[in-house]
Amino acid sequence: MLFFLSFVVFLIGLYCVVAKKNLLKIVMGIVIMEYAVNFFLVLLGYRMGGVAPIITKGIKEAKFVDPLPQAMVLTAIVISIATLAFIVAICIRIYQRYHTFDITEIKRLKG
Amino acid sequence: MNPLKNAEKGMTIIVKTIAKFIVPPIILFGVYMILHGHLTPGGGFPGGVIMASAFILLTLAFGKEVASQKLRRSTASLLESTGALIFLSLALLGIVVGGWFFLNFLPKGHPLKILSAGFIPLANIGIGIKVGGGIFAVFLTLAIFRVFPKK
Amino acid sequence: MNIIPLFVAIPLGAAFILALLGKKETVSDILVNSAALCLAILSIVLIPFLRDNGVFVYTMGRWLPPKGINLVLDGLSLLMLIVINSIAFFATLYSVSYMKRFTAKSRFYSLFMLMVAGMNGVVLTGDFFNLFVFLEIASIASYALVAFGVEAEELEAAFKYMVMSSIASILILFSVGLLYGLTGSLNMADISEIIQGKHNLLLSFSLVLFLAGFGLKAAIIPFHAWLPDAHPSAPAPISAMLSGVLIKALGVYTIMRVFFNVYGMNIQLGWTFMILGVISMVGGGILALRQTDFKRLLAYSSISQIGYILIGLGCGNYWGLLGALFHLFNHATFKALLFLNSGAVEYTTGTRKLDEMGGLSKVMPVTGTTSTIGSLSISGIPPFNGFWSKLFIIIGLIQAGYLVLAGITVLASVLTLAYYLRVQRFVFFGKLREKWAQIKEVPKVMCVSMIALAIICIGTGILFYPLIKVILGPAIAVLQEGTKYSLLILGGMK
Amino acid sequence: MWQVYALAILMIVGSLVAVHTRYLLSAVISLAVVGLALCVAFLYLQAPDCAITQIVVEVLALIILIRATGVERDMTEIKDKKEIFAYEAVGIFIIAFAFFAFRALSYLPEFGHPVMKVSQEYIRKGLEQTGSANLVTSVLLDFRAYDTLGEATVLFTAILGAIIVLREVGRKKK
Repeated sequence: MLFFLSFVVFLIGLYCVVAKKNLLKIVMGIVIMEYAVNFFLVLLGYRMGGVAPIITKGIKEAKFVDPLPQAMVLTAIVISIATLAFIVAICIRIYQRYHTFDITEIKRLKG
Repeated sequence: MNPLKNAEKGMTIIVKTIAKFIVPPIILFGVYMILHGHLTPGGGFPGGVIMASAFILLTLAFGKEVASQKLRRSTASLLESTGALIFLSLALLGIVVGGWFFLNFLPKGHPLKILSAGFIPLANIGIGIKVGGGIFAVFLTLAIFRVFPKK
Repeated sequence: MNIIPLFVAIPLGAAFILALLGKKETVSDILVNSAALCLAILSIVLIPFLRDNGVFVYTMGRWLPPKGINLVLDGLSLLMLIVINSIAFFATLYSVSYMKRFTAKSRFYSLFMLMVAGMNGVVLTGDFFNLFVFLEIASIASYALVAFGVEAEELEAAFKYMVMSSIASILILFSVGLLYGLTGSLNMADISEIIQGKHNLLLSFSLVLFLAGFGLKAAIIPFHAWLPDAHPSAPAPISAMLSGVLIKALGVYTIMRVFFNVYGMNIQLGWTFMILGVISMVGGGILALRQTDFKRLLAYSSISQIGYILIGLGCGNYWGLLGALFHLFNHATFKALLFLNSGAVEYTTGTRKLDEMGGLSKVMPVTGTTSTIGSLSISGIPPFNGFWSKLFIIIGLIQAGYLVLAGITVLASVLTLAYYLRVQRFVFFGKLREKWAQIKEVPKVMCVSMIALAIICIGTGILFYPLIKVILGPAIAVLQEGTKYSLLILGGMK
Repeated sequence: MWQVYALAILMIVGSLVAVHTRYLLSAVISLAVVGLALCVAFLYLQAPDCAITQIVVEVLALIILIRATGVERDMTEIKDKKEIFAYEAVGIFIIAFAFFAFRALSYLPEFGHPVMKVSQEYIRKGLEQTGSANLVTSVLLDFRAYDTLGEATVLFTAILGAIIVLREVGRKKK
């Protein structure tokens, strides 16, 4: 069920990207989709009653959660912030050229 | 409403004073996080961003001019490339020393000590420098860019 | 065998050093060209190595798969490496003169090298998550390169491209997550071994996500909307890289690797490929026919030619696969050549409108001749290389009994000829206009790379047999092995 | 695990608000709420590394997005022009997709019981083989260090790209 909830967030993001007409809303849609995927990946790695996969002096043989999806999520988070910084740079530049964020008015290219 | 609108002259005296006190601990915390990446949660990336955010705070509080004196954009870009090169050369050193790309060629040391885990702390330092420099550079670029150029 | 990681390490190192160097243009020219030449030579050096040693698996940091990441060098990867690195070399050579018109040349080179590193990483990796990461490197570098001129149209095209391509990346990541949840592994060979013989809805779901994601990257028609904007907007050497190499490395190669080697092909998938291929081939061709912009026409033609490759892949027999891979190689050379030609024309005349030009081959003989060779090759006129690859695809279709599809393919080839004749007539033949009487041929370095690509077009057309024997043969073997891939990789490790 | 369910619902609500609100700045703030909920969810799911990175990145994303909304003077949302067929097509497509996904996701291993084919190895031998007490770091910087090189490169590329896109002039004048 939790998997599906994360997928619902994903779909909301997809809807936002497809249906909205504002550049920044589209960007936010992409960010929401990335959040959803990160959430999904961490959910995949959780074990009932597990603890964080960090060995400290007291704990030797504990039930650790899966560290691999967490490493994947760390990478994915960095990639998402990189994408965000770059796409916002493009948005600002487009605003400078067209003076609007409305995608229906930004249509010099056809098709 | 928009903190970046008055980025030219900076914010009020209250913000400036608090920022002055809070910036050194933030940087220290970033350094701690980078160095303890192999023992506690955190590592090169969050540590680097924390250090960059200290400079971002300076920029927001004091305005672009003051912050740019502390760390210029070209310097930040330079740091970024250097950090990336450190990480890449660690990987290449693996070939030179042991014959495999990304071989962890340093001794592992005692577990749970700060000097352990082979090249992981060094890699964390490289990433930290790279991320800190890069994030601050991109922030300055975004902040300096004028949407409505003065004519 | 430490050459293999160098395919990623050299361009990355070059990119980082270029960013350090800053504004010294001559130094960066030399650095980038030597790095690209080095990569091209290395990829050629690997041919005898592969022939002698067979499939080679390189483990990162000596962690055996599935624990660590492994790089796989087999026939298919090698074919892609040769295509990527040789075209990249010609494009950098061309950029030396062409990019003088733009500012921030060394940053351009830096991004170019990052894109090459990303593509090399994608074709070499044997790990799903690593595939995603390098896919993102190549994609982000290409978004920035599309927007390089920072004019309004270029930014708009880059935004469109970026949004669609980001969705593709997220879909791919989601699908990788699904596979990880199901199998607990990220290694392609390992996953392939686990999912063999299993059929459930989850696997088909991840397959659909992969098809949509990689289809978006490859600009197959329903997913093509970004390509005709993005490819023409980039500077010419980048258009050549994007159309010639990037959509193949990120789209077609990944489709081949994932569907042939991990999931395993079946009849339904073959039909899906063929249907998508026919739609792209015909649709791209018809749309190309109405274009008046030189580079837009070439971009639509890329969609059409990707359709050919997909049909060959879907057909699935020896001739079909041979035709598909040969066409992939050929399309990389002649489409890169044609985009470089269009860049040369834009460089001298400053326009891309077909109806404003005319008679240019009188003042630009090298560009005129090479573009004629490129056009004839892409339209499938013997003895140029395009003829053979299209012929092989058609033979494959006839052998498999898909006569209607073979007929459509022949018709689409005629369509291709029609719009390339249009280009030739409008741009290079006919009467020279007054205002173009003063222009001269482009600088020598640009001529050199165009001539080299034209020679490759003719050379592979005449000497196609050794090429098939040496380079394409091992690549076809990889596709025909199908899911035995996992045994090869994991068996080699034990 | 009710907290994670609650946080997931909060994320759904937050993203719905972010999608539908008329003011860009409110949308950005709701997006930040989603990110914070995600961060707390990471803590409950025993992923402190991810939580730290998420919160740090969240702050940064907020600053960047506010910078972007700051260029719009009145910050109001552009009215969506009605394209009736487009909306319905999108809606039907998304519902079909959700249905398909719902069926498909039930084939995943039950929540809380991952397969962990490879990860068993990391947990059992990670400390011994890499010397790093933080197993996530050992995966990130030793077993899969090549990914991290890629990740650092993605960041480098994007930053270089942003600097290039925001440079003053693109072409030299003839």
